[in-house]
Amino acid sequence: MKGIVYSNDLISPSIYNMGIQLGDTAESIQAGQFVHVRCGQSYDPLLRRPISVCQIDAENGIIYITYQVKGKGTRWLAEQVRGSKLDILCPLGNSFEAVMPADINEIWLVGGGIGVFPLQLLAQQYKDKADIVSILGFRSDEFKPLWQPFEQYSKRVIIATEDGSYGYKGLVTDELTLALRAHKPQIIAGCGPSKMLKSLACIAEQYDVPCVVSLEERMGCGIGACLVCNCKIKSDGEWHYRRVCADGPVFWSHEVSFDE
Amino acid sequence: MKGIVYSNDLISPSIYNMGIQLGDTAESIQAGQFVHVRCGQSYDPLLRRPISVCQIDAENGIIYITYQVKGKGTRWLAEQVRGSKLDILCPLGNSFEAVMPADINEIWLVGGGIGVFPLQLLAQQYKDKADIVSILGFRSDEFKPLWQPFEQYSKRVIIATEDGSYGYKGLVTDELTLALRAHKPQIIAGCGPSKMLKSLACIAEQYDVPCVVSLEERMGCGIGACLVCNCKIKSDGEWHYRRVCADGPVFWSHEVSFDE
Amino acid sequence: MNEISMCVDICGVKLKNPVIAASGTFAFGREYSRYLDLNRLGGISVKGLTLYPREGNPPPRIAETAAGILNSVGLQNPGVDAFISNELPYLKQFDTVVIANLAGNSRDEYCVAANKLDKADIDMLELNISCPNVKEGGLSFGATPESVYDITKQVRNYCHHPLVVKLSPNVGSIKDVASAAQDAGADALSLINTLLGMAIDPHTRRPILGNITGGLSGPAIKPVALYMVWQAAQTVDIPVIGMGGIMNGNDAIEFMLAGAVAVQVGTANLVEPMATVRIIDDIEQYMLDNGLKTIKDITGGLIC
Amino acid sequence: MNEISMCVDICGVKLKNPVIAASGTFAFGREYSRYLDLNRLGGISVKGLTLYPREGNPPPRIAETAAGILNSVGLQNPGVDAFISNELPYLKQFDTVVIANLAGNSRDEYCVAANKLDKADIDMLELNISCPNVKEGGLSFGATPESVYDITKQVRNYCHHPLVVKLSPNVGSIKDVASAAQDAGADALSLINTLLGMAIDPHTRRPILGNITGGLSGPAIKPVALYMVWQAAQTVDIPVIGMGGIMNGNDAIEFMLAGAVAVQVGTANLVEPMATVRIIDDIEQYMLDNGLKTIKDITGGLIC
Ligand SMILES: Cc1cc2nc3c(=O)[nH]c(=O)nc-3n(C[C@H](O)[C@H](O)[C@H](O)COP(=O)(O)OP(=O)(O)OC[C@H]3O[C@@H](n4cnc5c(N)ncnc54)[C@H](O)[C@@H]3O)c2cc1C
Ligand SMILES: Cc1cc2nc3c(=O)[nH]c(=O)nc-3n(C[C@H](O)[C@H](O)[C@H](O)COP(=O)(O)OP(=O)(O)OC[C@H]3O[C@@H](n4cnc5c(N)ncnc54)[C@H](O)[C@@H]3O)c2cc1C
Ligand SMILES: Cc1cc2nc3c(=O)[nH]c(=O)nc-3n(C[C@H](O)[C@H](O)[C@H](O)COP(=O)(O)O)c2cc1C
Ligand SMILES: Cc1cc2nc3c(=O)[nH]c(=O)nc-3n(C[C@H](O)[C@H](O)[C@H](O)COP(=O)(O)O)c2cc1C
Ligand code: FES
Ligand code: FES
Repeated sequence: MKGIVYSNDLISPSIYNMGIQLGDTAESIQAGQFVHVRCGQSYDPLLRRPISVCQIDAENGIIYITYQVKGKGTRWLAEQVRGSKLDILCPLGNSFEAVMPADINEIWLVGGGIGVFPLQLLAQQYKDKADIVSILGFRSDEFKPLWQPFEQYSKRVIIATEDGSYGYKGLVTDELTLALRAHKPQIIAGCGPSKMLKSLACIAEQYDVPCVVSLEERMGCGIGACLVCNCKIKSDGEWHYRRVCADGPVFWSHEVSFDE
Repeated sequence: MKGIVYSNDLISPSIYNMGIQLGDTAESIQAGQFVHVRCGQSYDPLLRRPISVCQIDAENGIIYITYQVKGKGTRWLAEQVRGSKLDILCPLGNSFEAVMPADINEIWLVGGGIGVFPLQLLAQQYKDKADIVSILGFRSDEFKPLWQPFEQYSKRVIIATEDGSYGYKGLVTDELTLALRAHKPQIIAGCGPSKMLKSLACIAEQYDVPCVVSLEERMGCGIGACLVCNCKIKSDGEWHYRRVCADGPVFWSHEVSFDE
Repeated sequence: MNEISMCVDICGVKLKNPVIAASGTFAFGREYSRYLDLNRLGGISVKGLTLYPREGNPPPRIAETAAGILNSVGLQNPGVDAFISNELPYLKQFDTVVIANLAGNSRDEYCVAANKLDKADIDMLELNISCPNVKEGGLSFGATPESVYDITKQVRNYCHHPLVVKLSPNVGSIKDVASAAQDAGADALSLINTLLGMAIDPHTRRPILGNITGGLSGPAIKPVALYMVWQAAQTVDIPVIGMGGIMNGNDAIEFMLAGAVAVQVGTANLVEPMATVRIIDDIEQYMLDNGLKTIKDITGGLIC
Repeated sequence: MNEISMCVDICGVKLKNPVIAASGTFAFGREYSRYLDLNRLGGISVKGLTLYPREGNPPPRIAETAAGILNSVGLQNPGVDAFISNELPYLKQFDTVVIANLAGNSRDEYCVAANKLDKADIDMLELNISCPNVKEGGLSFGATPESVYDITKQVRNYCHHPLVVKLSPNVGSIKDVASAAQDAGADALSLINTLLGMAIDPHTRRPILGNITGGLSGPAIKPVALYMVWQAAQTVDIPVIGMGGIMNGNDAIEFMLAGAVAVQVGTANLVEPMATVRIIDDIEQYMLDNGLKTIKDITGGLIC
């Protein structure tokens, strides 16, 4: 599918927000789903890059992604300007909605760093159905533009920064634990570095709160065919490799084996 | 060396003219010399691309190249805009001046297709020293913007087009033969497809006019070290492989072995 | 009036065109059916099958390299039985040639599985003796002419379908292993499987792949693959199916000029799900542009 | 206060840093002296030398492939005598290690040339038994453990300089050829030379290279090279010099983590004449960033 770049702005050091015109497809996308973007026509980089959709402007058929420039692919993305054409596969992945029960009216969003983007769309899409509390952790207040979008959708936003430059000093999981002592939400949705997700899964189990997480893994096809993106998922006491791109990226946290 | 794109204009179907700011280096470049341009930072394309310098604006430190879009490298070049940075090695090659005798006051320039560009700079640099006649061949009059620059530097411009849409219908070498019957110039300088250069060499020998040609060969380093750009050069009855990038690209036509 | 025929015949099996989806990159076709009409393909070589289901290797299983990818999937697959009961009926709905790609850990395993597939409604068996991603067996069967001869001969006994032997590039002489496979009764050859490779993260000082090493595929390996296909085609009399880095029609044509009767497309599917169909169209256009009537006008047409 | 030492010692020869310009891409250094200070290099491996001058193969001699190049230079060189009289004195002006890369068509040719070089003021001899671009000899000496053992043993007799054997990747088992070279008396190994490959122009139906086939180098082959260096370093006790697609400091570090004591940089020089110096600076920066004091803290440091 072709997408047309609508905007591409540096919002924080090395982090860009890009609007992409996708027409009618835009409104069909669910939080947790991602786009798989070809970065140029060269064979270097060769593979597409998976990026979560973080915001949708359904009326204008525009989706937004926020991405950090890390290597060749994202560097290419950052060079695109309004009007540039993108080769996109979308929407891919299962979405939070596909995993969570239907009757959700209270969600806590727990995210870390550049893992907050799928949660941003979840907040946008559930803001009228559910009470949302966003508990987000960042390295420092440089990342303010990443949590600001959560403010309009959330009943409450709790920010933790590692250097204490904003909000609470410490880890997002510490803030989560504190909050859970006071109240247990209907469900937690998490996304972030795998170390964070591992503690999140622990804490959720400890407090007995259902918890879904969105995983990241290096991908090939992104559509479920090449089996390179697999992660260990337990069910009925056994584990199997499941495809993050097609069976996920969203799984119940207690089913994920974070061991490797 | 870094160059900065000053202009990049489509002047004829799939042919672009690019101005590159090079500062003081610009005026040191001699006709026949070329720039070796890295096309992007990706490893695909990997090698630099050799392109002749066709015009110099010494006052403003700008060189001009004219190139046809053929593959990955030139496609990348065509995408660059004013202000884009180029990674360039320059000037490379020996130049016409290095091969021709010092006392030239009459040159005929014989060029075909996209091989006319080194001759354009030769015309510019010799216009005050020598009488210049330009005998140029093209597929059709679509290529008019390629011969127009010769008009201001030449006493006479003879154009042949294969389809007869402009000037004489036929090959440039036919026009050359006709002209030679009337007058033999001091020297001929040629550049173009190797088939054309081969006939040119024959004709020059037949009419006993000294003739220098600028060759093209696929290149690696461009600076004389990797020995991939070699062509057969005869001297004293023996041939040796010589480097087009460093020993050439300009050679005496009777020394070149066009057989392969 | 289109008088072009893209049909090819590989040991009696008719393919409507010479483009086959390569094993391991196309699963069992289901995922791609959303992006293209499977009826358009010359054939599909399914994900490598083993006698028993396999979970495969620990993640990460992919590393991008310059113009290539390393994969270390390690033959994750549901096993031959599940393939026959769950996947094959799905594939048989389509008018395309179904090639079962078979791998194993031991001679016995290969033979038992081949025997099961022999009774199944597949069109061809592709003997994968070149998978670099499994500890025991796999690659070692494909490493020397002797071992290639031996395993081919064994499996031949159980296989009445046309038998394609898929060669490994990780050998000293591709001519010798190609001859060995032919001598042992292969009906056709396919090559190349992936080149052994690895990638390291200089910051963590660890291999990028969970399995440390993996198999290199994609445009990076095309020159090596083309050379090997050219060598093999000059050596054997049986048909050769070429692959390795084919991304577009020109790439496919290069392999056919070097002697391949058909090609497989692997990594390109991961980059662009429609790659196979685009390549078919490209080849047709090439034939039109060059006034060619059949694929035979291309195969082996290298001038040198 | 910079306490970093980038020195490496390869069988008694001290290199000021582990970056060596690879044979065939750096000629005899002259052309690069305009772009960089040759004194900065750990070493220079000169263009492959033969007993007699050679003109090399017909053009075209280079084809660009995805993230790689094929070359078929075919050992164009002025011969050992001309090297010793014209090029070596030039190189000896610089404070860098000079490695003579030696190729040949026959055992005798190798031995006579080695004997000449033995008396010359070179620092090391690199035995090139892996050039894919010459008809007779070249590659065939490097193809099997037996032939590697034999030629190494022969040349060893005539060579009192440290002897580096440069291995070909076009083999069945790199471990076996690495062992063979060590057993025959090699002081060090260097690898990899180029992979055999080819490229075809679909429009003319002809090979792009005048020699039909060529040797593949550049980023495309890095994963294969890294794997082979890792394998070789695990197999032998002598130092291993790694190369194949090194374009930047991180690439060099990958090879050293895999077990290389030093690296060679080839194709990168063609893309960027200053590549070697940039890589030296990158490695130094990596050491600073990671608090490493010597190259020994990198070599073999892969965690897996
Ligand atoms: C489902 C999913 C959603 C994601 N959403 C976002 C997002 O919204 N914003 C964002 O900034 N990043 C996101 N990522 C991570 C993003 O895909 C990587 O940062 C990006 O691929 C890096 O590419 P590169 O070319 O810049 O880096 P390189 O290091 O050059 O990439 C090399 C290879 O590794 C892969 N890779 C590298 N890092 C990662 C990673 N963390 N996860 C998966 N593959 C990786 C690349 O895809 C590529 O194949 C997501 C990843 C997944 C799997
Ligand atoms: C000394 C010299 C001067 C030149 N001057 C000009 C000029 O002024 N204007 C112009 O349009 N072209 C010129 N060329 C040709 C130009 O270099 C090629 O058209 C260009 O390299 C093609 O690159 P590509 O990426 O578009 O094509 P691709 O086909 O993708 O190139 C693949 C590889 O082949 C090489 N290659 C392809 N065609 C040629 C060719 N004709 N000559 C040499 N190498 C080639 C490329 O450099 C590259 O390494 C010159 C060539 C040489 C050697
Ligand atoms: C992710 C992946 C999985 C693969 N799995 C198999 C397999 O199961 N069986 C097999 O014979 N080849 C397998 N291969 C190899 C391909 O079929 C093909 O031989 C190789 O990738 C070269 O072709 P390409 O460059 O077009 O990908 C796999 C390749 C990839 C990239
Ligand atoms: C143009 C060219 C010429 C080469 N000539 C030689 C040679 O004469 N002797 C040799 O041992 N290796 C030669 N090589 C191989 C390189 O030294 C090196 O082993 C190989 O290119 C892999 O490294 P790279 O990817 O960094 O280039 C040559 C390589 C290239 C590209
Ligand atoms: S990326 Fe191919 S199956 Fe997930
Ligand atoms: S291109 Fe390297 S010597 Fe001419």
